[in-house]
Amino acid sequence: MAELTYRDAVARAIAQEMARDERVVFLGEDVGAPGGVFKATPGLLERFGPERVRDTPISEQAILGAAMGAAMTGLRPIAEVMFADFFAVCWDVVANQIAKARYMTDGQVSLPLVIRAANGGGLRFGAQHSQAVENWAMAVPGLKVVAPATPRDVIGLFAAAVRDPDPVLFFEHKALYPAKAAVPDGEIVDSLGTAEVRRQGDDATILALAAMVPRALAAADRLAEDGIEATVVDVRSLVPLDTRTILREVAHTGRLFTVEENPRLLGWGAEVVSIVAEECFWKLDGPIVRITTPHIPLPAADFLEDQAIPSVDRITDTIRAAMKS
Amino acid sequence: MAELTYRDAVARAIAQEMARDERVVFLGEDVGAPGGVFKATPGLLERFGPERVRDTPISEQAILGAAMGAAMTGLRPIAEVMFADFFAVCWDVVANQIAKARYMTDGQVSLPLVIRAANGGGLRFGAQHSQAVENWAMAVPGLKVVAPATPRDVIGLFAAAVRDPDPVLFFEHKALYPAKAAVPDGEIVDSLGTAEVRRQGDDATILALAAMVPRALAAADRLAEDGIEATVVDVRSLVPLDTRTILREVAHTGRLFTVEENPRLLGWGAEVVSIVAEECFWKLDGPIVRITTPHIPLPAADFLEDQAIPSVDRITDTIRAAMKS
Amino acid sequence: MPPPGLSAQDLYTPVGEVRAPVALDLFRTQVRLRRFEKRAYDLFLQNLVKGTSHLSLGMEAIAAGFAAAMTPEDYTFATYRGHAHTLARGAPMDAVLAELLGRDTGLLHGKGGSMHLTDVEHGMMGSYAIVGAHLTVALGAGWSARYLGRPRVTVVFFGDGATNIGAFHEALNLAATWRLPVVFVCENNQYMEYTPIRAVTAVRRPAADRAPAYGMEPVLIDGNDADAVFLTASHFLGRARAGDGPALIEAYTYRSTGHSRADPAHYKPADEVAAWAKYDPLDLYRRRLLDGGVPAAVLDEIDASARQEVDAATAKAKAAPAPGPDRLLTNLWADGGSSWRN
Amino acid sequence: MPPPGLSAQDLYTPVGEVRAPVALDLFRTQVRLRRFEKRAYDLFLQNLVKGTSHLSLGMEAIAAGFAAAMTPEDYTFATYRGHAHTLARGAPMDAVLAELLGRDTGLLHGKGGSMHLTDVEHGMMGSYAIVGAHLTVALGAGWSARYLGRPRVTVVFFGDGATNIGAFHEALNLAATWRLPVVFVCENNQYMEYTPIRAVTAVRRPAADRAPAYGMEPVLIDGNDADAVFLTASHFLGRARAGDGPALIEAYTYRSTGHSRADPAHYKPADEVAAWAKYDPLDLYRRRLLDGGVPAAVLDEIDASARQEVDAATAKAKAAPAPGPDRLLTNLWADGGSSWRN
Ligand SMILES: Cc1ncc(C[n+]2csc(CCOP(=O)(O)OP(=O)(O)O)c2C)c(N)n1
Ligand SMILES: Cc1ncc(C[n+]2csc(CCOP(=O)(O)OP(=O)(O)O)c2C)c(N)n1
Ligand SMILES: [Mg+2]
Ligand SMILES: [Mg+2]
Repeated sequence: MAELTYRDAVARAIAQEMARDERVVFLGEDVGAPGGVFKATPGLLERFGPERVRDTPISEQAILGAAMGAAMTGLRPIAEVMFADFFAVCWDVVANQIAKARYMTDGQVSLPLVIRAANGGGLRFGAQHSQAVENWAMAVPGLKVVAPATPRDVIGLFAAAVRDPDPVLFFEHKALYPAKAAVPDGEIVDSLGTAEVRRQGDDATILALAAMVPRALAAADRLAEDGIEATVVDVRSLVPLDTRTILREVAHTGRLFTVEENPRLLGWGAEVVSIVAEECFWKLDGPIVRITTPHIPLPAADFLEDQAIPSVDRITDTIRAAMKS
Repeated sequence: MAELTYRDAVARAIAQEMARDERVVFLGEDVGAPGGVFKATPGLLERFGPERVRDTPISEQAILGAAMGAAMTGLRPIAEVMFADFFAVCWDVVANQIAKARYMTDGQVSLPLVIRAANGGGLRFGAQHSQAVENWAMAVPGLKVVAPATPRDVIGLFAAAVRDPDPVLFFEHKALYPAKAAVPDGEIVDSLGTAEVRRQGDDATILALAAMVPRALAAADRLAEDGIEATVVDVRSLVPLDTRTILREVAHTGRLFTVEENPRLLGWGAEVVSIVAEECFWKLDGPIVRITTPHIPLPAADFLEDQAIPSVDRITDTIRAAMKS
Repeated sequence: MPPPGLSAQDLYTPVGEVRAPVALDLFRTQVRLRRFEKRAYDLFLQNLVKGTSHLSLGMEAIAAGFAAAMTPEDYTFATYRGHAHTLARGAPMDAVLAELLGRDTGLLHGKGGSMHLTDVEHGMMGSYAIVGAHLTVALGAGWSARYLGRPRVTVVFFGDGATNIGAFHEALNLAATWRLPVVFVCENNQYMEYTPIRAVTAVRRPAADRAPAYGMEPVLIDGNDADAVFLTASHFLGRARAGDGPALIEAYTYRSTGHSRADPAHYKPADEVAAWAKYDPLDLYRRRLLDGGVPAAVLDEIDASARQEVDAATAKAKAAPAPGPDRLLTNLWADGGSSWRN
Repeated sequence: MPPPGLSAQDLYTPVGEVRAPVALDLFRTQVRLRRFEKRAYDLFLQNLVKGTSHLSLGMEAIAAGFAAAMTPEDYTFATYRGHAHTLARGAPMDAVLAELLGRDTGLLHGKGGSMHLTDVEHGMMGSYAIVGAHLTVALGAGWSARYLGRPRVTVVFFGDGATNIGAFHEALNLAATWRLPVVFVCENNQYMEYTPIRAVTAVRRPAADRAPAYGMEPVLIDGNDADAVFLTASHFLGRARAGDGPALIEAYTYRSTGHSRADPAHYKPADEVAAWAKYDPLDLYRRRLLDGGVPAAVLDEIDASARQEVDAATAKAKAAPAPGPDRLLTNLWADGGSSWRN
């Protein structure tokens, strides 16, 4: 057991997998010699050498294309897209090529690859460097989508992603990089498609992802002071989605709340709500409520950004009000 | 009144707006001299000249960048992205630049522009030329999103889009291009953000978009034979969304079905379902059901593609079964 | 005689000569491609090829020349205009034709169609329908070959129109910087879909004039001369295999039909069409072989056997069943299924 | 004396000479930028500039030289490293600094921040934080100017790293094909974020060596010599204004600080840093003016007044309120609001 930051967990996770399997290679902008713009990948170049850890030009299409081509011919690449916002400049490779290759060729092509990206807001980086875009990926068939909330999950889910035979988009939350927690020593391997119940309650079920998990937990503590006991589910994996856990927990409390960092329309919560509204309808005791960023780009100023992203206050107040009415 | 195809309505709509306002310019691949790959823009080059109707290289980023830059400096460009799938190669310009410029500059920049694209399946074009991606756009704050189902709406909504001071993504459904209907003579101008109730019933509300509208109507006719009277709402505009009409119609029947061409996860229906599950919960008489393409890329073979996209049979059967249970 | 519109000094002159067995092979491949594509066009008109189809009629020498210069282990990446490259690498004609017809016996069981032909077993790593995308994918095949110590070269084909999209630029720069064993081949057939490439391109030779921007030599060849293609391909594949890095080759050619489906290509000037009709690669090659002493009967026999092969493939494909509904939900994931939930 | 790493014959030699009032103006602008950016850095260290900030310290001659050559109607497009260009075009320093501090008095009322400075009134059409994107946006400004018959030129600034992204290629090709009045300026400061540009680029001069791929002349200038920048800018802006099409100019320079925030730039070799420290554009220019007979007192007075301006802006920004919560939901749409439903 060691205290580890989420940031350090990234480097440990990559090293764990590169040490295990020579086919694992790693590429991206400033990832090698400089150790990554978020200092999440130091030491890898030194340890695994320049053919396995490659610095690239600012060419996101080429980075992901190279990862795809390498995956289909025997390697297991890890590619970094520095900020998840930059998926927009290489979305064709992700959504039209990587996601579709296996299906279009009816299985001739396998793409065991992972694309890491620093996702989410809170760092006052403004509208083009702060987006939470897990929903972009969830909407495209053929992509697996993971977003860890803790250092331990960074390692375990990353290992599962690298070992998975399909393409996985791995969203690291940049506001969580400094977050610390105890992490067991030795190899950690988790499973994709498994949610974690982080807190158990009988009154309401709160679903959250990545940086919204600690906020949901804090809100649940506050709600408990008012006598509202909430279950908090860390969704962790959007595709595959652990609908079994979600439906079970919603059925138990009869009330569902999502806490989403993404702008309002078509966040990941919309899908979960739709599944529940079809499959768990008769167990619901009241409206389903999504707590999200408004449908706006993120502003840069600290005061405004803090107003935009769901805060512990807003989560608490929204749930309290909904539970009363 | 003249019989007009959806395809011809496109050319008439563009001509109507270009004749009205000299600031309206039009650019895209093969749009000028060749009259468009779908033959939807013939005659425009001849009529409006080569400075207003411009053929471009295969450079979607440059096309949309040019449209954005022109819009912010006094023109009202119409840009064509030949197939909506190709939004992936220029998604940065759409989602990070065009959508965010006004907000980031707190209103200094205005972007009155329209991006047209041939959207959707049914033509056996395979996974990279058949996607229905209105949901990609709906998820990004700052974009208006329109998808007409009839020749008349093509003209009216297009005119509204061109005259709108904000960026509008205009999704033409390529399977509808040959569809014919009567269209009034003279100028037609509609309003964004307005759904149309195409059929009225008391038992169930069906929401559909673009090519799914005629299918939903045909299914409603079949359901009527079984004594199920359905309201069919043509959503027409995803942003702004006519929640007033939608909530009213759902409240009236107590049952909601969406018919969506997009793959299952996070289609536009997920948003509508989520809104209803929060705001109209107490009026619901049963589960909300989405009828969608499965969460797969579209296969090319006619037999498989027909299995994938919601058919009149599948819509009818699904609703019938849901209304019984 | 240089191709219409070019002079001899525009052209890169490959060294070496083509020996008899290779020459007959080049002829045979071109004939097979020609017969196949003419049939594909007929079947399209009969509404048996659904969706769309992009033919390489008039451009067969490029696919034939490169395929002959490649080893079975080398990788090919092609565009939606990929029938020729797929067949040239050895994919079974039956399965290719069945794929065009959307049959269960198709190369991809109907899931890909004409625009996405892939045959990994024969090194054909896919046909890509988004212009430019596969140039970046090819990088990875080159990288893995070097990393795994396999002496494989990746050849990636694309059109003149693709030289103006961003992915082209990123791919060429990365290939050069990493010195990858990738040969980039621009099939300059002078048109995008309907727009002449010169109307939308800042330089006269869309690929060759860009090569120096990536530290590469400009190489323009006669794409209708199978020997020139073969010799040039052999040279640059050899270089790449030896670790001397990528190349960018512009093969000047002409598509004798429309862009896709039944496009009548009215946008092409009549004199241009006429000039190129006299510069058909298959006619040129047949004449060259006859001039070199190959008996006409040998060539006729090759042609007859290609016709037979196409006829047989047609009959088989027509008789084959459509894919069953169970195919719809298979092979999204490596576990064979498409489930996104538990 | 050429800049470190280049020889005189590498450089394009602009014609003309810089007259006294322009020279003093060039000095004044450089001083203002220098003082402002040093302050911005200090405020970042005090945690008053939130988020991030990218300084142009050591690169001021480029912004100064171009701004002096532009008319008030011309358009500027810049990157996240845009403080200098925004100020040089005439944006009020108070509002720029307040924007960095996220105050309601900021140029964008705090919504954009350091990376998105925009001042349409002064022709500053935005700072763009996705590498390469604004090169395509600049095309449209050029197109509209021509279409509307306005004699405006668009100048778009970007880094060496941006020359390897696809948007660069698409923008240059379209600008050339359409002969747009757009001047592309690569500020080659030799580094991406932390990676030297030569490690990831196929050619030695990332922009100049690409110019011929778009039918343009390679132009490499000393970006630390404000006179050279001004004269070159004047020439190519004049050409563009006259309808003679776009240009691509590579201005060789060096950022004397890290990439962003408090980056200590340990990746830079010490001798390189030392060589460039002796080639500081402001020092060079001051010496040139002194050598030309301008009294030191004049220059000192300019410096003192810049310091005062920065101090005043700092005091104002610190005293300004944060944006009110009502700002959050305004100006997504032209109607002033952000509603997506009725
Ligand atoms: C990114 C993208 N833009 C546009 C298209 C539509 N499109 C398909 S083929 C084609 C023309 C391509 O021309 P070229 O590269 O010369 O290849 P050719 O078809 O002549 O072989 C176009 C514009 C596309 N498939 N992808
Ligand atoms: C598409 C994209 N990829 C990566 C980044 C992250 N990034 C920001 S600045 C930068 C380096 C840019 O280098 P250069 O173009 O030389 O400009 P400079 O910062 O040196 O002025 C990178 C990689 C980005 N903003 N956009
Ligand atoms: Mg072509
Ligand atoms: Mg730089």
